[in-house]
Amino acid sequence: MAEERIIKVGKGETPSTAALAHLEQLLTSGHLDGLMIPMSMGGGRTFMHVLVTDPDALADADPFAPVMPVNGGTSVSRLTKLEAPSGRIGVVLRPCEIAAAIELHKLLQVRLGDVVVIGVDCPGTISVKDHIDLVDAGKDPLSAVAEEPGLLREACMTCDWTRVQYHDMLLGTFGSDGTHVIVVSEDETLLGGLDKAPKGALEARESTIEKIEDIRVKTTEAVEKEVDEHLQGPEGVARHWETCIVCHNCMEQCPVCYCNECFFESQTFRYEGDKMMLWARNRGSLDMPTDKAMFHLGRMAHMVATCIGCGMCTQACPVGINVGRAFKYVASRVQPVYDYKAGRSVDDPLPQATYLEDELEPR
Amino acid sequence: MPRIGVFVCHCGLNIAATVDIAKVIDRVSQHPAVAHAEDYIFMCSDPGQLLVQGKIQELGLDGLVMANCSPTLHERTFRNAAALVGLNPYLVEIANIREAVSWPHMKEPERATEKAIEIILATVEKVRQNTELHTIKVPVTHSVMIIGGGVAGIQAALDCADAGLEVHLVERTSSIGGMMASLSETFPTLDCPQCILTPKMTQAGKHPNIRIHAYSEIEEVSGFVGNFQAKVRHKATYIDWSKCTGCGVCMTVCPTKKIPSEYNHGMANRTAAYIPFPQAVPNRAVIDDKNCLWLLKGKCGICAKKCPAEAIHYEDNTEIEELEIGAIIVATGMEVLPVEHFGEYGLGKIPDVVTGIQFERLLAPSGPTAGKVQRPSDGTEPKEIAFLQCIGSRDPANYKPYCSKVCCMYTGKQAMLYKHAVHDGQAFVFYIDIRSDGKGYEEFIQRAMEEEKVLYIRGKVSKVFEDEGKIVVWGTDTLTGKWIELRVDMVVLATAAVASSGVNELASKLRITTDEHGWLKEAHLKLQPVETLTAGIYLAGAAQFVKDISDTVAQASGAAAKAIALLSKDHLERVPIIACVDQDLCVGCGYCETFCAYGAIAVDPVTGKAEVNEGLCEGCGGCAAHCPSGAATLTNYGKKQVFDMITTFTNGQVVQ
Amino acid sequence: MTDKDRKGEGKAAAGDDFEPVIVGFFCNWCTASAADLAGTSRMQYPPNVRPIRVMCTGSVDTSFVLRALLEGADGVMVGGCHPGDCHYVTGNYRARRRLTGVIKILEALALDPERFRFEWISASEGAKFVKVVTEFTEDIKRMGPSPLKGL
Amino acid sequence: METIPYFPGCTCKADALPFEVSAKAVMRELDIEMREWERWTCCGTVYSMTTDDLIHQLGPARNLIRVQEEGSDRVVTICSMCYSTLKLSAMMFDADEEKLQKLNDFLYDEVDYEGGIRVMHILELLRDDVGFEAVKERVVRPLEGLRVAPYYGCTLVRPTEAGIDDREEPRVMHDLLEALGAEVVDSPFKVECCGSYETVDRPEMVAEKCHRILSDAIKRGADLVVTSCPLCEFNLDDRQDVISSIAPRFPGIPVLYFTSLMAIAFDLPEEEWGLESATVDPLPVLQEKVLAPKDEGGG
Repeated sequence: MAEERIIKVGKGETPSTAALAHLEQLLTSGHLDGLMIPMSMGGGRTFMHVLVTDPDALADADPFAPVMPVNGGTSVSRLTKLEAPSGRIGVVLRPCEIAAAIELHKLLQVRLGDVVVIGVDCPGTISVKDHIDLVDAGKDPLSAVAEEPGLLREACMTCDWTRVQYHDMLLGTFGSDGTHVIVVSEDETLLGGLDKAPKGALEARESTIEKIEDIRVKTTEAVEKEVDEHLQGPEGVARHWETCIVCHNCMEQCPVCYCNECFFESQTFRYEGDKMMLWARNRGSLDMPTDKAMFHLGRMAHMVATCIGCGMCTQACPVGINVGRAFKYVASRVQPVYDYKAGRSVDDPLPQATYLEDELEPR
Repeated sequence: MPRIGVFVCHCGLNIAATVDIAKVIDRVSQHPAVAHAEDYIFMCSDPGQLLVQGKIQELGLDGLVMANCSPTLHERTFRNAAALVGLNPYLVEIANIREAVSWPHMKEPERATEKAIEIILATVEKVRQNTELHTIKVPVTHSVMIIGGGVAGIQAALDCADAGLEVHLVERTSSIGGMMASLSETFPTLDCPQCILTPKMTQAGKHPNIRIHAYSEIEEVSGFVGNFQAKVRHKATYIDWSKCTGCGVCMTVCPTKKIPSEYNHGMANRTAAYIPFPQAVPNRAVIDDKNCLWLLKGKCGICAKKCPAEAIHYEDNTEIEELEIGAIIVATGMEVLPVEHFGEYGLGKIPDVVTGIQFERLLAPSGPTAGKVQRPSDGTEPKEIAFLQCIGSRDPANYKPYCSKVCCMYTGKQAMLYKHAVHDGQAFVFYIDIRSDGKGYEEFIQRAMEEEKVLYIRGKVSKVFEDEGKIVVWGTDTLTGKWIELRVDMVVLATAAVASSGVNELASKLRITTDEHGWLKEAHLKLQPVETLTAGIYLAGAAQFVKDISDTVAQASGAAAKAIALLSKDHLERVPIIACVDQDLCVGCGYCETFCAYGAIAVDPVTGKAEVNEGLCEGCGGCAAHCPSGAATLTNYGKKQVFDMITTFTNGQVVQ
Repeated sequence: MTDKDRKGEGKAAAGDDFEPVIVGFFCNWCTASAADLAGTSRMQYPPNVRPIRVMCTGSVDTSFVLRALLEGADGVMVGGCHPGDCHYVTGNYRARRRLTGVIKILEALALDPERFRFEWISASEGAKFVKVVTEFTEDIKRMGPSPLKGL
Repeated sequence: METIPYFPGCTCKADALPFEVSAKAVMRELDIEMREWERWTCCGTVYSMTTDDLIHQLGPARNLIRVQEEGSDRVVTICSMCYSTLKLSAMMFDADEEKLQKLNDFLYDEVDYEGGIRVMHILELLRDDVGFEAVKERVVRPLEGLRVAPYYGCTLVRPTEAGIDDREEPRVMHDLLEALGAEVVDSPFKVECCGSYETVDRPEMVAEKCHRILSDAIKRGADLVVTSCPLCEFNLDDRQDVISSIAPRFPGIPVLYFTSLMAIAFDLPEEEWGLESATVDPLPVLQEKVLAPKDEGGG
């Protein structure tokens, strides 16, 4: 039975510092042996997950940092794939990071049961570049977003994961007006000393979630409409990726692209010069490096059924291609075919890991 | 640069009349990897093969593309020919330019020639990337498990055991013998099973190489051809068989006497502690825990008190035994459609309407009436009996579409035996048509008609009902077109044969398949009727489809021969075209494992990488297509090979 | 890469005499045998399909289909055993799931999904093989050269 | 009280009106209102069974559209023939979208029929919705000692796909009668043909068939026969005068709708028993076996 508690945000505290104090206490008391948490880098210019064992090292951490340079699902995979660390490690993750971890768990790349997932409410993140620019310009990223919500990444504005879908402990900030952080867990050791949540706190969170969901659904519809208009047909697709430099960074940063070496970088895609001449001769010219469309469409065929829409691909693109927009659009058309929603639950079997005799076409 | 030889066959005029061979040779020769291209009128002939072999040696060719007919015809021919002169056979590939080119495009020679050239060049791209492969050797266990102890299982067991194999004969009832043991006499020889089956049963029981697992079922089967692991569940007998002497005292004292006897198909009753019939092998008693008063209510216990061998212990002695098995023969036989069907014929409602197999028991000297034909309702001797054929068979709208095959013959036999028993009796047989296609069968039916004066009426019966102690049968004689109403004393229904109950569950444990009616599927209906699609598992008898005894025994010996041949060597040789995994590329996601229907590829929990079991892999290549990183591949069907074939088809050939 | 003008004409040019290039992946046990049967029976069909024999439709990688379309095939066809008849038990069901994903991607991005065709053709269905190949060739002819080549 | 659209059909408004009276009455007692809609039309009778010709489906289709307008997804009939006609038609439109489209194109003056209406016979409703247990609970005058032979006829159980019960061995009336406390006489002729429409042209042939059906019931000790079809009722009951002319020793036997026995068992007022359509008077046997005060065995 899940217990609902509360961390009060005191004078001079922020929800971040208040929550951090609770996490620090869990580390100090030995209820957690380690904590993977976003940590300030370069004086707050960005935040990256850091595995902390020393409570004193938590000073610069922020569980609610509004930036996500790397999807935490990738880091949890690194942490647990070969062999999960002994002891209890808390991992602070946003819902889209949890979604990635859920997919990777099913792909045997994460051992989700071997870490303590600390899910946090996420109002959205700013791209790394924007975050750095804001800090460098002396602005507070959070207040900047409050003024200009359009600063959020498109993936965040169209996020499907407003509600934390899986956790061992929830740190909820939605609907709290900055006065408290809601903590939900079934594990008493993670709740030590916290007061019961007052009446209405969870309801307020729920109603905020519904409001945010509403906005996000509307934004998604608007984005899809743009795709309908511009990203259709061979020409639309070609235009979308026109400036691609075939660096494969989108794949590198994709949390559900988990292969050791991408198939599209393997020997299969290395050719003799004569072969490239053959193509050039048949087409009149050959784009170099080769296989741009093959890479994007092929990668899509490999992972779009497990795409969780975190938009890391877009953030990673050095030439500003909105890769995530295309992938999310296709994902939302492919996954329902298998009655699947990537990142939703560890219990839904991967679409390609199963089949039904009586389904799809041809019959 | 590889040195590929291309050999183009004219196939007389079959290819050459449509495909411009000279043009093919010219174009193919330009491919940088082609060291030699040559044509010949019949490449599969001895001179043709000699020509190929000569060129391999003379030019040191390291790959061959044979452009001729479908690979199903001569792939093996040319691979063997190449192997004889030292070229690894898996470096030989077929380009099909006959079935796929010259024959279906006879009216378009130019485009056909173009297609032939592209197919050959694409095959060159494939073969130049083939690797040498060597037959995989898998050690075998020299034992056979036979599932089902009817006449099929017994015959297969005896054949295998005589060949020196260790045999495990698994039977779910407490005695072997199967359906044949319940028969009265057998057509067309009128031998009684006691005369011809019992000796075989005894022989099986005493054979040093045969172990009978009676009252046992298959729990689980894993492994692969030559190396199966089977778990056999010895069901609880509540009697210590090492002490039981089969004396039958428990049967005489058991107070629960009204259980329909399976052996007698409900025509007689048995007790809760019982031996199914006197000739049972093994001759051991079991206690039926669904009916025993002691086991159900803790009352009685009389058999334990009276058993002279002190064998009864009322303890659940279920035991799971694990066996190492090289080959499996499935001989689960058949049943007839159960009695809850056929309300229109009064079955299950009118006691004197019985099924054919029930009537066998009324005819059998070993049966409840000691061979005297009596009505189940009142024990009187029936003076008139109507036999109805095709009840539930050849009836796609309501029951089974197929012919149950044995009914014509056993109905004729039953009518004849009835006449032997009741000299002044009259037998009527309603039939659609008579199928008597075995040795001596037609003569047998003629004898029934002419000598025994059995009255055959062509037509189906529409209704059977009881009226003042008689059974009224309505039907039509379709030869005279006349409506017929008979008032008889008994009706015997030749109900449709169906696959044994539980066979679907068994099939899925064995990873073999059944058809829509539950009959086990053979590898090929005409040419591999004994094999299944799973290597090392064979079919015997009526499990595959209805069979009479002689066909059953023949197939059982066939299945045994297959198993004996398979296990005649110490190692099995398998085609080496199987999956393999690049351990560096493998990321251990397990997609391959979810694909494989054979459990042949799995992520090793220690290394975190997928590994292929060479004995299990059937070489479908599904895991390779499922693997996102390209770590899994099907040998000689690599992705780059396919890509290069696609390039040839879409862009033509690479020129230098 | 949208500038079509800088591309030379591929192997197949547009026009009335447009002969499409179609790559077919046929399973060894059913559809390849059906093709053999069609040939043996001397049934005639257009020679546009270039067959690649695969052991099972279950071994048809999504990248095979994409590769063929991007490299210049005007159509791609996959043929395998009917449901329940797979020589490898379930390969055809798995292929259907996997390749449906490719079709849905092509559909979502309006990349001519009709250029891909998936059919069950058993070893005894030589006539069906001929019918499907003929129909598909006609369909592709009507659609004209694929705009996907060289994408 | 639950309501269900009710399709009466022609016979149940004329000769078989008593059937309707008793049917409505007993269902009311079981908390179901059978509500007849306005503007019902001919069910289409046997013509709708000519499968190919759409024009013959218009009758049933119009009625199905009416049910749709009633806002219900099912309809109940009491006449076996109407049941079969409507059922087959509804099944055809559910299975064949093209036919449905054609029909709707043709019936442009009507709203489109959307399909999916479940046609039920009142016996189905009693068996599946009400349940015979509930019927049994409602019985205040069990029909103890009354030996009743149910007669099903053809259209209730044939063709198989539209039948409400086993084609050869139906049970539904047996179970209902048992719930009423009657003793059921099982005759093998319960699904034999009564002669149907041939009664118009060849009454002797029909009489011959009915003779066999009724004699068997009499031989097996039946006091009366019940049926669910007005045509069967007519043939079995009204044709008994013809039977007498071909078989002078035929003693005669009353034929009732099963709903009449329900009404009696429920102890409803006599005007709701619906015995008026009976030619062979059932009252004597009912008096003797059921209606007379039971001897309590004390005297």
